Amino acid sequence: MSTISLKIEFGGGLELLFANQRSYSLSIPAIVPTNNRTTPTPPPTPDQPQEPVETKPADVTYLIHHMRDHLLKEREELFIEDDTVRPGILVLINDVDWELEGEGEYVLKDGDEVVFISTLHGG
Amino acid sequence: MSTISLKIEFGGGLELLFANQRSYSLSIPAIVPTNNRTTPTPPPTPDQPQEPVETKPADVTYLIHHMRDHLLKEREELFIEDDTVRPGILVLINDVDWELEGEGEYVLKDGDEVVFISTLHGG
Amino acid sequence: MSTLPLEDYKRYGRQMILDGFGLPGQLKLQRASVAVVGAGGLGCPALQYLGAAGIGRIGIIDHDRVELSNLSRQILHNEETVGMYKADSATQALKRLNSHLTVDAITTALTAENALSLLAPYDVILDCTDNAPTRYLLSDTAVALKKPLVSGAAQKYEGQLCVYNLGPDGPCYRCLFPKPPAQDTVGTCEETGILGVVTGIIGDMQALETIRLITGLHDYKPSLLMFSALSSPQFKNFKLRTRNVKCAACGTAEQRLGEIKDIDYVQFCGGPRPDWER
Amino acid sequence: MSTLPLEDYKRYGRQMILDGFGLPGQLKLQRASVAVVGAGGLGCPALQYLGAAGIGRIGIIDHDRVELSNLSRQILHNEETVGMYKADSATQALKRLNSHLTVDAITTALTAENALSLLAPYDVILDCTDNAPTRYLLSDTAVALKKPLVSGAAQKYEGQLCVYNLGPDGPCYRCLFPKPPAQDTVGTCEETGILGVVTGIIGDMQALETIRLITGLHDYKPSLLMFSALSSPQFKNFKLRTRNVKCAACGTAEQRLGEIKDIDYVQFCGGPRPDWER
Ligand SMILES: [Zn+2]
Ligand SMILES: [Zn+2]
Repeated sequence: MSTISLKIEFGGGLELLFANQRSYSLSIPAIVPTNNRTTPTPPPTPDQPQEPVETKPADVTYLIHHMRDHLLKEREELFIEDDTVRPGILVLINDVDWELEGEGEYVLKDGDEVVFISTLHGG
Repeated sequence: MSTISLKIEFGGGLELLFANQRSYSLSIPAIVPTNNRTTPTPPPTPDQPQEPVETKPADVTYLIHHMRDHLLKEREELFIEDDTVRPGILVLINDVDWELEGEGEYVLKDGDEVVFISTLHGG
Repeated sequence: MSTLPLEDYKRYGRQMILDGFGLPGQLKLQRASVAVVGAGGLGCPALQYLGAAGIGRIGIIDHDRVELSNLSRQILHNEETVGMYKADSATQALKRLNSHLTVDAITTALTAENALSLLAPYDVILDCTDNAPTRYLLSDTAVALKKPLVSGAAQKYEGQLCVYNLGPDGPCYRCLFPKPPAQDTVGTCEETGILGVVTGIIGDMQALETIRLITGLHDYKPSLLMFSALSSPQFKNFKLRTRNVKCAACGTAEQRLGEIKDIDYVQFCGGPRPDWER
Repeated sequence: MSTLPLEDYKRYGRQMILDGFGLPGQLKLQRASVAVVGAGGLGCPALQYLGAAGIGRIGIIDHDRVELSNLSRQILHNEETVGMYKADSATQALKRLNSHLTVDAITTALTAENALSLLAPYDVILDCTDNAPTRYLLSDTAVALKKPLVSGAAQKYEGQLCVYNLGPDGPCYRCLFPKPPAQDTVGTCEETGILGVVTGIIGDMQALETIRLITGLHDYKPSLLMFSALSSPQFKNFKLRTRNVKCAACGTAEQRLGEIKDIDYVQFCGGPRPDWER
């Protein structure tokens, strides 16, 4: 199965949700289920025959689900909301605001760097 | 002929030698003469038959000659010395000191960014 | 076109001989007015370089008083001004450096009721505050007044810098952060700590961006600078979206905020916190 | 292990509660000694945050006197200290902020003859000077004393920062720049100008790197930070080579420099310049 290597990074305190580690290197499959399920589908049983799984190229929405399922250590609701990041979080893909790149629908490519930051308030 | 696109940038006052422009995008041939000649060889004449030109993949030494021949606006001796940059100049290839990358022998690839800086003294 | 007093050529000569600055740049600074909201970790360094550069009129808005715990980073205050209003203490420091400055020391708290009138007289607003409600209030006010908001923030080893409401289509704070982050993930400098010099670096960057805006040296491309003292590289620069037409504050759609004076910024940010260190 | 006076817990509390800092970090700062060479555009902001953070002993080496033209960026000096030695003026400002500091104000010029003895008492050396000969002298001295050299430079809209002689194999200034740049391409701040806040940003970064070195928060990876106020991005970080075994100053090969006191640094850098503004 072909995979994509990514670098993700946190700022503004978000790293606290991810074991207080500021950056991760990770691999995700290049083709993923459209429903963003990140764990293998259970094997078919006589009662439940395997349904064909709809797929898509891995995008940022999938990455967010992957992070929730495999990296997030606590307080899921502070990171993800309605299948996307919480509105107080800014996502940047290769140094560009994800809003300019199609947000969750941006199709990831090998070597992409995705940064998730929360705004700081101190002074 | 295949070409390579590069970005070059100057700092620390070196831009003054290059029309006071801090960055340039440029293309150079992927395969270049080993002698770093950056202009076409003159066509053969009956007196001077064309000699076969030895070639190499374009490297940083070639780039330096290209810059001297096509971009440098003044005072060649402040930029180039003994076929390489003057010792007071630091070269950085994709954010890494060129000394770690093979210096002039580093073979350029499409999209590389090469920065030339002179040390600042002010305070 | 007026000129400068002879003494100012000497005082500001090193910046006036810069390409793209010159006498016109110095006159622009002299005629400009800047409001610095918060005279703490970010405000002190920003004020210092704005005052040194010769900004004509500087408003300092802060209703807090200097405490000993401020002195490890709030470098305009000193042991003798402990107990004084920060706005007054900072004014005294600025005047010591540059007696020609016009400084408005404002020691009343910035509120939804007075923000528009307090900030209206200034060309550029610097957000040097330390809490979410004031940050949203300042952003909404800057949008209403159509003024750039040079926003800095710092906590622990980290800092952020962004000019909101930049030019015709730069985003406001709400465009980027329609909802405040959960209180659990943020905390104050008092709770989480701050390395003083990080506020210095971000405050200086705020002064720089302000000077660029006033003198016409800004490229008007909205971007966010992220600083992390212990990372490598320490600085990252991100290209930002343009204004969001659906933004409640600066957008063109109908979901407008209503009048600033009617908004409860503290409730919007999750209610009062046990202790804000301003 | 000694402890801090109770008052210091209050003064330095915001940094002491940081992860990786704590009481041990504060004690390391308190026991450290730092030499800041040059109390000008870079030295002033660096000194300010080093003093605020509670460095135990600070040496300020500068033989120049404060001039009015310094005040647009050298923010520890003020109108009343014009004419005073910069080292004394800066000391006065630091003591105002933090009366517990131990400051050595050294108003003699740093020369090849006295550099080793003047700098030997300090753990870290900051190069906040403004001319090539002194920069080479400081580098050679730091190599001889086996101490890190936190070097800043600023001119026009640009700045550079590098910690030389970092850890066991970080390069020295000569490893990177075996020959000084041609005088024609450099110029002084007086000739080419300087935007004051650029020196603030670089000077603050020097204070930060110094604090990281002393508290053990540095990663010891040699790198060069380049800052350009008008570019986008404004900061670039470059990974540097290790020590050059053939370096005349720090290398292991035979082409050694000889004794520092015998080197004519001014001649090495192309002879005297018409006017150095230190
Ligand atoms: Zn908006
Ligand atoms: Zn060396």
